[in-house]
Amino acid sequence: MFNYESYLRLDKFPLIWCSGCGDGIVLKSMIRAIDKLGLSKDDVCMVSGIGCSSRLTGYVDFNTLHTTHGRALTFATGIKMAKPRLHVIVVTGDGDATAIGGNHYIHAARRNIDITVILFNNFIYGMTGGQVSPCTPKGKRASTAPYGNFENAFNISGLAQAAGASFVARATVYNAVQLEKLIQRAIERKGFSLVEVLSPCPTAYGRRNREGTPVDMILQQKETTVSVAAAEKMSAEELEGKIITGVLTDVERPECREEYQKLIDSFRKEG
Amino acid sequence: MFNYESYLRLDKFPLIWCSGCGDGIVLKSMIRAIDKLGLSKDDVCMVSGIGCSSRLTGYVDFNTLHTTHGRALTFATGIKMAKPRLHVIVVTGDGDATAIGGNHYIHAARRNIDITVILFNNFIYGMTGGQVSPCTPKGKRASTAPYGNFENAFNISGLAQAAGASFVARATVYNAVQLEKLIQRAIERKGFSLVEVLSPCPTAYGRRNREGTPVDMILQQKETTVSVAAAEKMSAEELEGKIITGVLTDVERPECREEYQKLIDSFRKEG
Amino acid sequence: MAEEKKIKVLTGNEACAEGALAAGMRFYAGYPITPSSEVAEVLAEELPRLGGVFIQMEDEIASMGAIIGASLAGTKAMTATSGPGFSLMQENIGFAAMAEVPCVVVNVMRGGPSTGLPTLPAQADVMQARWGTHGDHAIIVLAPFSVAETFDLTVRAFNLSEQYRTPVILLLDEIIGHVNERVTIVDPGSLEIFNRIVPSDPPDQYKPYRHTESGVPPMIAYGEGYRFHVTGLAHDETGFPTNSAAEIGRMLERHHRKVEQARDHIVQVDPFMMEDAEIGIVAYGSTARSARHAVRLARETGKRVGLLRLKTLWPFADEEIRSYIGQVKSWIVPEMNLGQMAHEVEWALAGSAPVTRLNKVNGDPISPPEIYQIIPG
Amino acid sequence: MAEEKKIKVLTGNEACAEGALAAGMRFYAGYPITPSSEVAEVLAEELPRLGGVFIQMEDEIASMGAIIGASLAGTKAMTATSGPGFSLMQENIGFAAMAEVPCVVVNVMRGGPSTGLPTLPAQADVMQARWGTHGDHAIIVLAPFSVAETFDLTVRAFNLSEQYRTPVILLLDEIIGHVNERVTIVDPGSLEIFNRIVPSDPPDQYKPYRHTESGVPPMIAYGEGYRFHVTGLAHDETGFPTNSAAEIGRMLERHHRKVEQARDHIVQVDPFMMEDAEIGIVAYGSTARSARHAVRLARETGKRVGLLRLKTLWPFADEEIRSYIGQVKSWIVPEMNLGQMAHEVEWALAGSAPVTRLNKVNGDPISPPEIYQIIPG
Amino acid sequence: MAEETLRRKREAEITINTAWCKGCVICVELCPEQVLVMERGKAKVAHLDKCTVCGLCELRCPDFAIVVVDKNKSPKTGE
Amino acid sequence: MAEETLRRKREAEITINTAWCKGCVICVELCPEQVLVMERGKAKVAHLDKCTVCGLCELRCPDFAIVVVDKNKSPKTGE
Amino acid sequence: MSFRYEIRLSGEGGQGLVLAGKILAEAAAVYDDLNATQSQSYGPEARGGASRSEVIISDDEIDYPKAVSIDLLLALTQESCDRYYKDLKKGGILLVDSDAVNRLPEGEFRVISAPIIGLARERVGRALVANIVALGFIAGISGIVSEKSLRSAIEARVPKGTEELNLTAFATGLAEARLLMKN
Amino acid sequence: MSFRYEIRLSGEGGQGLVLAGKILAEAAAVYDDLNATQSQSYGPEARGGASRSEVIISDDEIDYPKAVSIDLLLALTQESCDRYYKDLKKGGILLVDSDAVNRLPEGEFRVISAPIIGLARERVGRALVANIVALGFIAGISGIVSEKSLRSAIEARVPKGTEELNLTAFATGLAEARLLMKN
Ligand SMILES: Cc1ncc(C[n+]2csc(CCOP(=O)(O)OP(=O)(O)O)c2C)c(N)n1
Ligand SMILES: Cc1ncc(C[n+]2csc(CCOP(=O)(O)OP(=O)(O)O)c2C)c(N)n1
Ligand code: SF4
Ligand code: SF4
Ligand code: SF4
Ligand code: SF4
Repeated sequence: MFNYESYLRLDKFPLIWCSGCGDGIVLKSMIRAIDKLGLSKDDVCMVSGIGCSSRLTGYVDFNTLHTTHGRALTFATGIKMAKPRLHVIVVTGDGDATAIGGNHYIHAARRNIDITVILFNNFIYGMTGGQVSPCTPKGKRASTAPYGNFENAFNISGLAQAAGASFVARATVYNAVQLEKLIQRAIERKGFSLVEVLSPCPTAYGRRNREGTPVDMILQQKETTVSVAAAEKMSAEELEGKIITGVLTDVERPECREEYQKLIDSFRKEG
Repeated sequence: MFNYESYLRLDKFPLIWCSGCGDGIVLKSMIRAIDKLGLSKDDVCMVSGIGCSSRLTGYVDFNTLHTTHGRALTFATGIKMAKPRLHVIVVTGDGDATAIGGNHYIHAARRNIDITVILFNNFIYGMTGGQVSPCTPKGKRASTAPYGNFENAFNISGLAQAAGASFVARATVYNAVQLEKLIQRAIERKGFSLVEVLSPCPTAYGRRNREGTPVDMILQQKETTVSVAAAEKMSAEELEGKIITGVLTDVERPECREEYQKLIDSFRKEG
Repeated sequence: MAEEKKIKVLTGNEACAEGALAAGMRFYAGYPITPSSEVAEVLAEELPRLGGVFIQMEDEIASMGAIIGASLAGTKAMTATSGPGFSLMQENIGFAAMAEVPCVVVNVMRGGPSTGLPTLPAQADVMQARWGTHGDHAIIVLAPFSVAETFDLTVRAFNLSEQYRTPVILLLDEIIGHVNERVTIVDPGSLEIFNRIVPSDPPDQYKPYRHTESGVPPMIAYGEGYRFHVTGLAHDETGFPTNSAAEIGRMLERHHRKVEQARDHIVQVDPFMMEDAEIGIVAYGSTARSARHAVRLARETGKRVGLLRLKTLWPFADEEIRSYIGQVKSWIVPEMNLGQMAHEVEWALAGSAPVTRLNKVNGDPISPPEIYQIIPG
Repeated sequence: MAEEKKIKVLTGNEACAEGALAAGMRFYAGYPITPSSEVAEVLAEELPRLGGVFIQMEDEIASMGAIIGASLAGTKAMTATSGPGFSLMQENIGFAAMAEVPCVVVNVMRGGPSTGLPTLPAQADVMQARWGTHGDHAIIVLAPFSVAETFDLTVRAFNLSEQYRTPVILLLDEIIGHVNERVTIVDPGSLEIFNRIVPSDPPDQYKPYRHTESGVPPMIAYGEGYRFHVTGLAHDETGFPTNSAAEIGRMLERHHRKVEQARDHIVQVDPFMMEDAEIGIVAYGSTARSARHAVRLARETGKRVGLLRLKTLWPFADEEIRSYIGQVKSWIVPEMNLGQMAHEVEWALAGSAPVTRLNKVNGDPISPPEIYQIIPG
Repeated sequence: MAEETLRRKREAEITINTAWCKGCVICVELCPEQVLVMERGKAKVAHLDKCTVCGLCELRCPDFAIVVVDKNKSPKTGE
Repeated sequence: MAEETLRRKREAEITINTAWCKGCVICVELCPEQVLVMERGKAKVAHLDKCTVCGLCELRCPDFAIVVVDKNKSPKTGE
Repeated sequence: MSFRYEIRLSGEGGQGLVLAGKILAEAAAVYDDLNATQSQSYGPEARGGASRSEVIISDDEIDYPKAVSIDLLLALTQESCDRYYKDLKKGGILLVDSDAVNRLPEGEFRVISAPIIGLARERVGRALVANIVALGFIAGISGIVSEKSLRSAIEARVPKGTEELNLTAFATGLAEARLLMKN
Repeated sequence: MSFRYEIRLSGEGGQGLVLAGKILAEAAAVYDDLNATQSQSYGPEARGGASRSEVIISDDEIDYPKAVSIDLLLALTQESCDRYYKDLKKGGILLVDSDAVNRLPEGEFRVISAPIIGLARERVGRALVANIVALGFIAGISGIVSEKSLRSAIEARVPKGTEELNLTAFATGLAEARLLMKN
């Protein structure tokens, strides 16, 4: 019977995350998805950068790697290229993936390397105490944006799409069931797949921006998001300020390690 | 009367570039565009990274800065933020801008900072002797892709669009007149503006890929490109393998330095 | 000019931000990292009010690039970081050294290597501050030991950087960065502020890398009618790349000379009870506080011990240390690292007196009793 | 095992690639940079044939990350770069040191700082190789002086890296990287190859950072049924982060001990005519060739001079140098930098003999006559 | 199977691990049936009888602190 | 002005800076009127009379080595 | 002879002990013209609150800013009490929250137990200001900083709009302490 | 006594002098069992060809791989001749292309002038193989490497399919040199 515990390093609990942090909800969805897929724990390699979300790798009983800030995808690329039979899953935050790690993010997507990225987007740097992130919406406050963020924010899913990812989806912790399904599909899809999860940070983001309690923040996700299907029927004005959830891209494209294998095999044949 | 020479550091001539290199044609177009705009040489600041194309800054009589590999946009951001009256133009190669410099590229576009980027795309690392670039088309050869490139290539204009650039255009040296006009428009447009110029590298790319003489390579651009207008009338199959030239994006979006000025001004008013 | 004094309680990080503003810094670019983030947070609040620029960049590489750009545009500029970010800045720090661009880089040291001990103190980036970038280069590194001195040395870092056209590194440790302490803020008008020397030549005669006697070429900002070229390639006086071994040698020699011949001005030590000391302690940063305490304790028991505190880490205070040869019979060097400065002290003494190392790298500060215990006699 | 020998003319860069393959390297990630690019170019050709992986990454940071990942996945991995790229790799080199991941980083030194002299030789990254990343860390650095030795030391770099679970830096200079020279390639089967020690414990008892006597914990690859955690944070034996000062101190102490207690195995010098030398030259890399030539010239005129050539730069050969105290009356240290190793030689000698520095940083190699001229007597 | 489940009576067992519970109130507020309450900063079951075993509290508890099982569902045949 | 120009006879002056010319042949091959030839690795004007002052050679010479002027166009009034 | 007075405020993240320490230090340094330092220990990276905040007050230069032999230890949780009481100096004062700390340690120090959090919740109306109530206690017990200075420092450091509330909290603590000290 | 023979091949980028140097070194080292080194000087970064390629041949270990006192200098352009002839040792040989080099320098060395590029173009049919014609000359003039070894090295190093062409080029140079040497 399914239980979370067999996937966890129970002696490391309780989780480091703040009370009401969305990250734990994502973690649970990830475990359910992996369980549904029936992957062997020995064959899963989970790689993270630095940040609150990136601490996840310490809690799961897989092959786990907690790298340097922003670089998880580079380590993951090494692992996947060297040992393609491993299911490589990268856990990263919006700052980790798209601020300092932005280059590796677009390059991994370009290569379409078979790595699943679960990107915890909380619109802020949680771990370091609430500084502005490239995903902080314009006007929102952060410890380094005391008068409101004057910069434009990334559409990070859009960036992955433009860079060449096979699978791109956006989800919320509010809809944790959909989240689990999207993670499952992301892992299944060969190639670079991204699930951008909106994960509330009540401590570093919510408090400063008067977003209310963790519950308020979770429920707010329901209001601010629309599904891809619903969005298709809405006008541009109606979509203003809304975040679209669901599968944004799902295509087959040549995958990096497989393409490389063809090269290796071309010599095997010759020999 | 217009002449190139008043914009050049003639004592640095002849140019370092190989015989038949497209970069000189781009340089000329840039000078014509700047001349048309009537910018004062003292108010133009040209910043480059490292690469053949990036050597351009040594030849032009502006405020010029030849930075580290991939980082031109970061220095340029500092200059623009500190002295917004300067017209900041960044000269960069496909490797410089999108390999090592990819992160700064998407972030400068996201911020929509008022910098004009002239990106010399020759599909290869010229300066270091012909290694594969993130823009090398799949299957093409390079010194580090002796059996043909197994990776997918970037659509670098698409990336800038997805990241939030105001103005994105693609041009060829074949159509040097259009190139000049696009550069002119790019400089005029407030915000991050990109002109991706396809600039043939006969030495490091052409020779290895049997693309013929410099003239062949220039003429080939005519064959492989279609204008935005023409592309709109073509089917997907017809567009297969074609590169679209012309203005891809031209929108007004909040510009970084201006938004910051609003913040400064808000205190001036108070005081 | 009546000195208006104001007493405040600030952390070292806050004092660093205040000191920078007092020195005239009007451009900050950075990327947050514990334990330095408060430097940025204070400046995010203050700079817009003063018409200055605060920008959080996408990473530390970009931050370093941005401050060099801003400095070339004529604005005093700074960034702050900690170990991991400092490692990433090294390439562009080398550019600043090569292109002789004044700027200040603050590294609030935490435990390393790698992610290490993000919230705990260390002093293990001392050698990296000297040698972190590739190629030989001159660099100035200062290390305050109190919040008040953090203010002062931040001002000084800008002054030295402007005076010698070179990046200056300010090394705080987490303790200094985070301790709240009394500071007397003097009227900014009473501070000695050095601004880069601008050229007296007309634009067509300006050489951005002129071989002046001081070794420091006058510097003008971009956009002031002087159109010049700056590159990280080896270059000649005009700033353009050269392959001439003679020109290159001359340039690199000048880079070193401008710092070396000014070393007496740059190097500052603070001797405490050294007049009659037979045992000398060399320390810096927060460890120097423990050392001072230990000296006081030991003096109470009659031991002739003193503290030679380094305010300037690089150039190294070799002459100052050697000036005690004969008098001081043995030295102690306590550091929150594995002996980085002790090695230099040994080098300076060249065997003339023994050096005892006291090293700790587990995130715990070195306490006064730990030092006291190993004071001989 | 009949040794099959093959004579080839190779450059140092080519020999480095060949040596790596001979050592069992099957994963290369890199970013091109002059004067190292040929290492990558050879491997781009060879690795796919051998079923290994060659990947050009988006930058040097990514390259370093990728080789660490590959090594954790069980493959011997390498990258090659030059100064600017080496600066960028520093953060992740520190990760490899902290997480004890074997890997080899080749730096073919060119003139610096910054973009410097991309095609000209230098030896100015010696201190950076030791201190480039933040925090105290142990590191092994080797420097070959010929193409043949480049092959050998590349193999050795992998062996040491596997044996001590640590990143190893191989410092070539542009001359060694680009000179074509005769190499005798031995049958790979006859090479001594060290592979990391795998644990004998069952998975549930495996501690990836066990405090073994040698200081080196056995290491298993990801995906082999041992599920463990690796982090750049300070950690305990199990690999999980800890805040315990005792645990942290123990771990960092072990990191250093594993290299320090093996220093006699790691440190290699090559004495040439040192038996009766009264003047000693300490040199490494291509400069050691000029020095050897100078020694031959000087011996012809009867001067008792010898060369102590360093094959291992770090840990530093202090004991080997000190073993000549009494015999050697004065030392000369010629380097294509401003005296980085000379400083260490002076430290090692602690004033027991004078050291003359011969430094050159203008892109010109130091020629034999330049050394010969300053040999006293 | 869904049919079978429906036919059975749902009898809930809710376990709260107070050592892990951080008192975020998510489970309490998102329970459609108000089964849970807060006590001394931790979640607590107040009205077990009202529980429909919808599992929403468990689904969204970020700290793995709450587990809901349908006691009438045999562990062996469960999903 | 275009009108005026048209009315005038076009008389070309082509200057080749052989120190800068790298002999890429671009100007020679892209000249619609075959005005230019290569000699000893450098471009050379062979048929000046055929030149229509279209400026294409100048436009695409990467090395600023070729300059075409319409001698009948007064420098002052020219564009 | 100069004096050095060491105070450690301990409890859990979110109890505002870092702020309380800063106020204490500021009261001493800015308003009482003494030297003072305040430092804290952090959790992983910068996230979450500190569990420990230390204030050193002296009329001389303060060399070492960390507590080595504590004069006054505030413990708002059992855990912090258990962990830190050993650092108290002989004759020091252990001030604990009487609701949170049930098991009192033994040693050569004086124990003062008071319902600090309870007072904040019930008398002042917000448990959140327990840190300031504690400052009242500390002022009343130790006298190391003057009441007036502490009031000024509180006014200067607490969030705008909460000055009244916090001054009430301070007064509450102070009054209770004085009551206790009389006994 | 051991010998050390220094050859510098100079001209402009694209003339294949690096390849020629490598072939020379390989002929000596692999086939003649001598020690040999080849090195070159580069332009900016790695782009463009080298203008200078140096080969040292010795029966002993070669310490310094750069030329210090040149035995044989090949100059295929006037510029390279002007720049480098001073490095020739007393009694050394200066081999120049007679078409490219008009102004011959004077000094205590022997000058051999021959239409190397012309021979390549006219006799072999491709100016591109002037580098290999030059090798023929060097073999014929210096005798430092054997004809046979050079042939083997050429076959091994030149692009596949061009072996014949290059061997012809070599033979052409060699024959011309022998003719010259006889005079
Ligand atoms: C090179 C480097 N720079 C900066 C940091 C400090 N740092 C750690 S985590 C982090 C940002 C975390 O934000 P995000 O990735 O959004 O994750 P979150 O904590 O919000 O989950 C930063 C800036 C670091 N560890 N390394
Ligand atoms: C940090 C660093 N890494 C690598 C290099 C080497 N390098 C110089 S230019 C270049 C690539 C140039 O390619 P591109 O930007 O496309 O410009 P091009 O030369 O083709 O115009 C590289 C890899 C460097 N100078 N610095
Ligand atoms: S700071 Fe934010 S992201 Fe980090 S654990 Fe707390 S709530 Fe979660
Ligand atoms: S290598 Fe290519 S890009 Fe570089 S100058 Fe030559 S032709 Fe141009
Ligand atoms: S959701 Fe979990 S952590 Fe939150 S109150 Fe309920 S049981 Fe506790
Ligand atoms: S286009 Fe320019 S460089 Fe090329 S041949 Fe003509 S004049 Fe010479």
